[in-house]
Amino acid sequence: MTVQTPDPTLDPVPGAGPAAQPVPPLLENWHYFTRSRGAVVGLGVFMALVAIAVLAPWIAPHDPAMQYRDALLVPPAWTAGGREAFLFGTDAVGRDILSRMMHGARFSLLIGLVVVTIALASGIIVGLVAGYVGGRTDALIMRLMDIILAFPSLLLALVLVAILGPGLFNAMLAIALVLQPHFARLTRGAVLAEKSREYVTAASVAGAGHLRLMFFTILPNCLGPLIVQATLSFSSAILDAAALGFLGMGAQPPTPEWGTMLAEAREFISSAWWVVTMPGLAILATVLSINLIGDGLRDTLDPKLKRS
Amino acid sequence: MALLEIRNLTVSFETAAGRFHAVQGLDLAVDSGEVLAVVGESGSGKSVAMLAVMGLLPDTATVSADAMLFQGRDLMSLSPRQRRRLAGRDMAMIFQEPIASLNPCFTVGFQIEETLKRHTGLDAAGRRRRAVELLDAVGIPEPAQRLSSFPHQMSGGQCQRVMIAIATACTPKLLIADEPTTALDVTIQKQILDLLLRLQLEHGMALVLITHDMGVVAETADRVVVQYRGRKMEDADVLSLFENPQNPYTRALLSALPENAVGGRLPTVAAAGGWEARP
Amino acid sequence: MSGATMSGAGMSDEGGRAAGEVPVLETRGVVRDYESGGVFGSKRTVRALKGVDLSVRRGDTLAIVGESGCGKSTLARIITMIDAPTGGEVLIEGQKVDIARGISRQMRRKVQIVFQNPYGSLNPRQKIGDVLGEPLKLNTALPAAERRERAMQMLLRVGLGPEHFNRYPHMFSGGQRQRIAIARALMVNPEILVLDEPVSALDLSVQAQILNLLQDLQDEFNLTYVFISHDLSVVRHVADDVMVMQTGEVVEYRSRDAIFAGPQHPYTKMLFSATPRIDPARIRERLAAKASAKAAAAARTKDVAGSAAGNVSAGNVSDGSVSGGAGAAPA
Amino acid sequence: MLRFALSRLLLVVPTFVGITLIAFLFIRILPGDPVLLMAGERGVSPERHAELMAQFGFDKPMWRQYVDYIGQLLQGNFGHSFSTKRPVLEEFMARFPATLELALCAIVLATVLGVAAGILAAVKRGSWIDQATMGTALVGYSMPIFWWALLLIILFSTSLGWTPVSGRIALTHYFPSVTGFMLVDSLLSGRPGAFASAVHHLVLPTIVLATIPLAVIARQTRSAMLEVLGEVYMMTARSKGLSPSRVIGLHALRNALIPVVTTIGLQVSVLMGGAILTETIFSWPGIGKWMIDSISRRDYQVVQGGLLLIAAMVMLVNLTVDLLYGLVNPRVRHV
Repeated sequence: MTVQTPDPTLDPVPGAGPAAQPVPPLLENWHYFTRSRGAVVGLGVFMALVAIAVLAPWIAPHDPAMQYRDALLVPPAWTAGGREAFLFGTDAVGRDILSRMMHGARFSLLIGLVVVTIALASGIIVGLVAGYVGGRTDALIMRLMDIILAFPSLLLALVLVAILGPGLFNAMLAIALVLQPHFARLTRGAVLAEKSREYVTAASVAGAGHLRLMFFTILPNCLGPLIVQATLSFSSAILDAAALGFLGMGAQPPTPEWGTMLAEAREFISSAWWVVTMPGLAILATVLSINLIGDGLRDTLDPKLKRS
Repeated sequence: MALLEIRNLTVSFETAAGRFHAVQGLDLAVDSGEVLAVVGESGSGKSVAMLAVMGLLPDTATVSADAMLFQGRDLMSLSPRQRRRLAGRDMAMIFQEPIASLNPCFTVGFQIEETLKRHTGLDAAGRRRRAVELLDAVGIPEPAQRLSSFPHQMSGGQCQRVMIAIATACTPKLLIADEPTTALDVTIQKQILDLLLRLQLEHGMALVLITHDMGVVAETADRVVVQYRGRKMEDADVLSLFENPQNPYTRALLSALPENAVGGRLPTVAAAGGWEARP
Repeated sequence: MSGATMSGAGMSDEGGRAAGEVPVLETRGVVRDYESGGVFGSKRTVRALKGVDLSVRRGDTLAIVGESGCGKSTLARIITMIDAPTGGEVLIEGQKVDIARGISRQMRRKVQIVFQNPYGSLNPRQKIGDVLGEPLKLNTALPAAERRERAMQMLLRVGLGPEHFNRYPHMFSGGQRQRIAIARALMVNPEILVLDEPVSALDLSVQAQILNLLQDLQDEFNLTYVFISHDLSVVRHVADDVMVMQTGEVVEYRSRDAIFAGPQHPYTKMLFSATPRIDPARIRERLAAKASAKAAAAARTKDVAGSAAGNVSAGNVSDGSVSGGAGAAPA
Repeated sequence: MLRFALSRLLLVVPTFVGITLIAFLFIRILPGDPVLLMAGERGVSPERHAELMAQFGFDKPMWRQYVDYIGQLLQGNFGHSFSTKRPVLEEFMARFPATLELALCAIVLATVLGVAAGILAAVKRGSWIDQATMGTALVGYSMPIFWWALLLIILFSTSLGWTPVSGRIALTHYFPSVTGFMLVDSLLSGRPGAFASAVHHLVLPTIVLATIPLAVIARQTRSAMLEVLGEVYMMTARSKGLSPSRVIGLHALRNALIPVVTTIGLQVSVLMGGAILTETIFSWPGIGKWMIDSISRRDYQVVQGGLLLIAAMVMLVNLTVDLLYGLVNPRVRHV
């Protein structure tokens, strides 16, 4: 817009200073973040999920592996035939669905955390090197990333799991590998944009070395989009892991992982809707809350959006 | 009767930090055929008033005025459809960033002919002929070939010429130029200003030139309005403004010009002070 | 090289000064090429600097003037040892600079730079205190408390207050940021300050403040300035010598008074005549010319409609070409 | 433009070599003996084992094996399925039209609805329409589509009985395959009700597969539109006195489409991933289901060949989209 951005401070007399209080960027960002209702709701739901995951062994009404032989496929408590003891009903072998969902939260959040940590750390280093060094190194690294990205992520993860053997840990490794190029590309792009900016040149004129420029001068200014990508990857890691579980290539039964629970429930699709509905709802709620946070963060951290 | 007459115009924006008044209580008149310079530093709201006249302010802006008369019609009382009939035909505007002002996805010819299609009854061949004429008039060499160029294939100065061709396509009564040469080199600036003045004289248009550059004002304007923080500080003909400025702010601004203090220290605007209250 | 004779002409103006003094900054035949063209296009070499000679005495200001693409910023980066020249040499205090071999901290310290855009030149995630302290941290062994003390002193020296020390760049206006950038450049006691359009992005009133500050600092620290600008009125205000560049070449290089008294090269003349000036006599002349043109046009339209000579030929109304501009004959 | 196209093509070559390398290494880095892996649980005699080792070239040095592999690929030999003994390429081609039909329907649905929703949200920015559209898009974007599929089946198939649960057409309709596209073939067969049956079978899988691309495209269109709406040339367009529909629908949309085209291209990879889940759930006889069946059957030659073919196809589509990007962006087309 060419409309004058309302900047009430015509350059003030030296010493007078702008009226703004010295607010550290973190706090200012928090202020922006809380202006988005969706983001705050997302954060609330997510915090609740974390609490449930941490406290699951204590707050779950039943042992998630306990099979109540007298209570097979009991419908949710609020429907006809439901029982007080099983709020969300039981599955085909009589396990309490609510308890299994609570324990499932632990797996999903753990998956997200581990996957994002691995992908973020490796992606940042790879992207930083590619963007900063440039030339042949950059070309080589980016071709490698292109190769990984040429495979549909779920397919590549499936094949990797086929190589490594099914299981939760291998699934996490595979998903991290598949998500890593996104971080590498993003970091590289941000580094390229920042590298030519004048504050970097000024730091180098002041005598800063390569490592200092990479990690202390440039990297902190690339973190905004990386944080956003990290939240989005957190949710897609959960989705992918659940999909692998659903296809029988992730966590193995009787682990109360949500995707695996859905796979077990498939055959009851026409007879016991709750067995199918509940775990999926948990996945959706988790992923949605994280994506809400991600959107809020993007609006907060993207200076382009903040201006408008 | 003035071509454009604004009485008590106030424009405010709703921002995160509260309501911000970009223009406050502005009275302004532009006669047909005159060159009016609107001068001010950043934050003076110098372009906002003209954007209000063109109806180009974003939705976040609130406009109020006792009157905003153009050719005797009150713009405030016209429907959006009626105002769109005026924009581009009787009043036109060019902007500070010449390359960004043109749509990168369409050819220069398309963008000129679009205005003609909107406001004239010319057929396709006629529009094309007129577009060539216009490009020729703004000094673009090989105008017929240039019609099929895209903006990114042209320099900043050429893009500004194309913008001027678009703006003058329907020979408007009022042309508003918002810092039209700020992004350009001095030699190009001179060419563009000369072009604007020539077209202004040829068509007898009124030209409102928004600028921060006192040198440009001295070389172009008939009359000058000085603005500071959304208010009008001074309204004078160009000669008396420079020879005998009345307002303390204008005086301070003129004395801060480097050419007025060769070698010595520059008196700063802040040091002068005291001009906040309008005389 | 054409620049050599030009700089020779420049030297003639300096006849009165000490002949044996070593210039604090000197370049000899500096050339810079850029490669362009991709995998399939034939590689083209663009010569951004075509042999630049210059020489600046301690405490002087050399202004480099030119339009975009003339190579003035490229030259600034070479003098500041950011980029290496393709050919020629740069001498600082008589010592040859060789970027390819690496530059010692001691040498790098001597030349610092202030950029045009005050919004891009400060790290958004660094507090002002750290912006100023970083050069000391990198170049000296001073303890943290001492660094802090010196940073604070410099902050006050450039006209900011102690309350600004812990703020972030986004809380400052353009002029204040430019003060900070100047302070950062001065932290390591440079000999030469390269100022790349330091006031172009600022409002007139702020521009005056910064120019005054630069002048005071130059006197106080005996600094040598290389002042890059496109604004002739600013150049006239600050410069001792003026170098005019066009497409990588030095077209004129003389003392300020000599060049403003009578520009020699056609390009310099064109540049000077294109620059708008505030001169009541000129304004009068322009208004008079316009009035007569209006009258003539009115008479013509009354006369016959047939006369297609639409070119209104009056003193100030040019045909759009540069050389025929209005500045040709000032009163 | 030609130079742009050539440079894009040149970039694809090393990527393609990398893909063949990954496909080649896949069988060789599987833990355990490759012949035993292929033989599965039945096992083989030592003589037969040695014979097979020699037949597949596993006794040769690694680089030699790779060269042979590339040689085979160039002759169109992608290996043979261990379970059906038929060539992998033949099996792939037999199933590919089913996936293509589904994917095309999904991407068309996602593009049309997504672009429209994105424009609407951007133009009505901040209104309840914007919030509702983008809220829905975010839910879609967060959807575990395998669960979404099950929910739709519960609702439309089990409860309402409107749509069938699996397959491409009702078994009562039998006609020979001509193009492999059921919608076309059913029309060609001339059998009454065949086309309707094909459409019925296609509806749910299309919706499921389109969900995530639809959400992504809608969000991307909105943000691209918002970015464009803030450009100076939009001010120019309005200053000409053009109608809002022309300003938005022509000047803004034309520019906003440039990044959207790239986004649509990137969805092809997402679609292939989604096809694995969708085809599994709806028993859709396409390559997604084929891959997952082969993985669980440990038919590694099929997995290897399928991996290579799918990656090559995704790459080809991305290349096409890149070239298309060049076409819609004058800054690339006219250097």
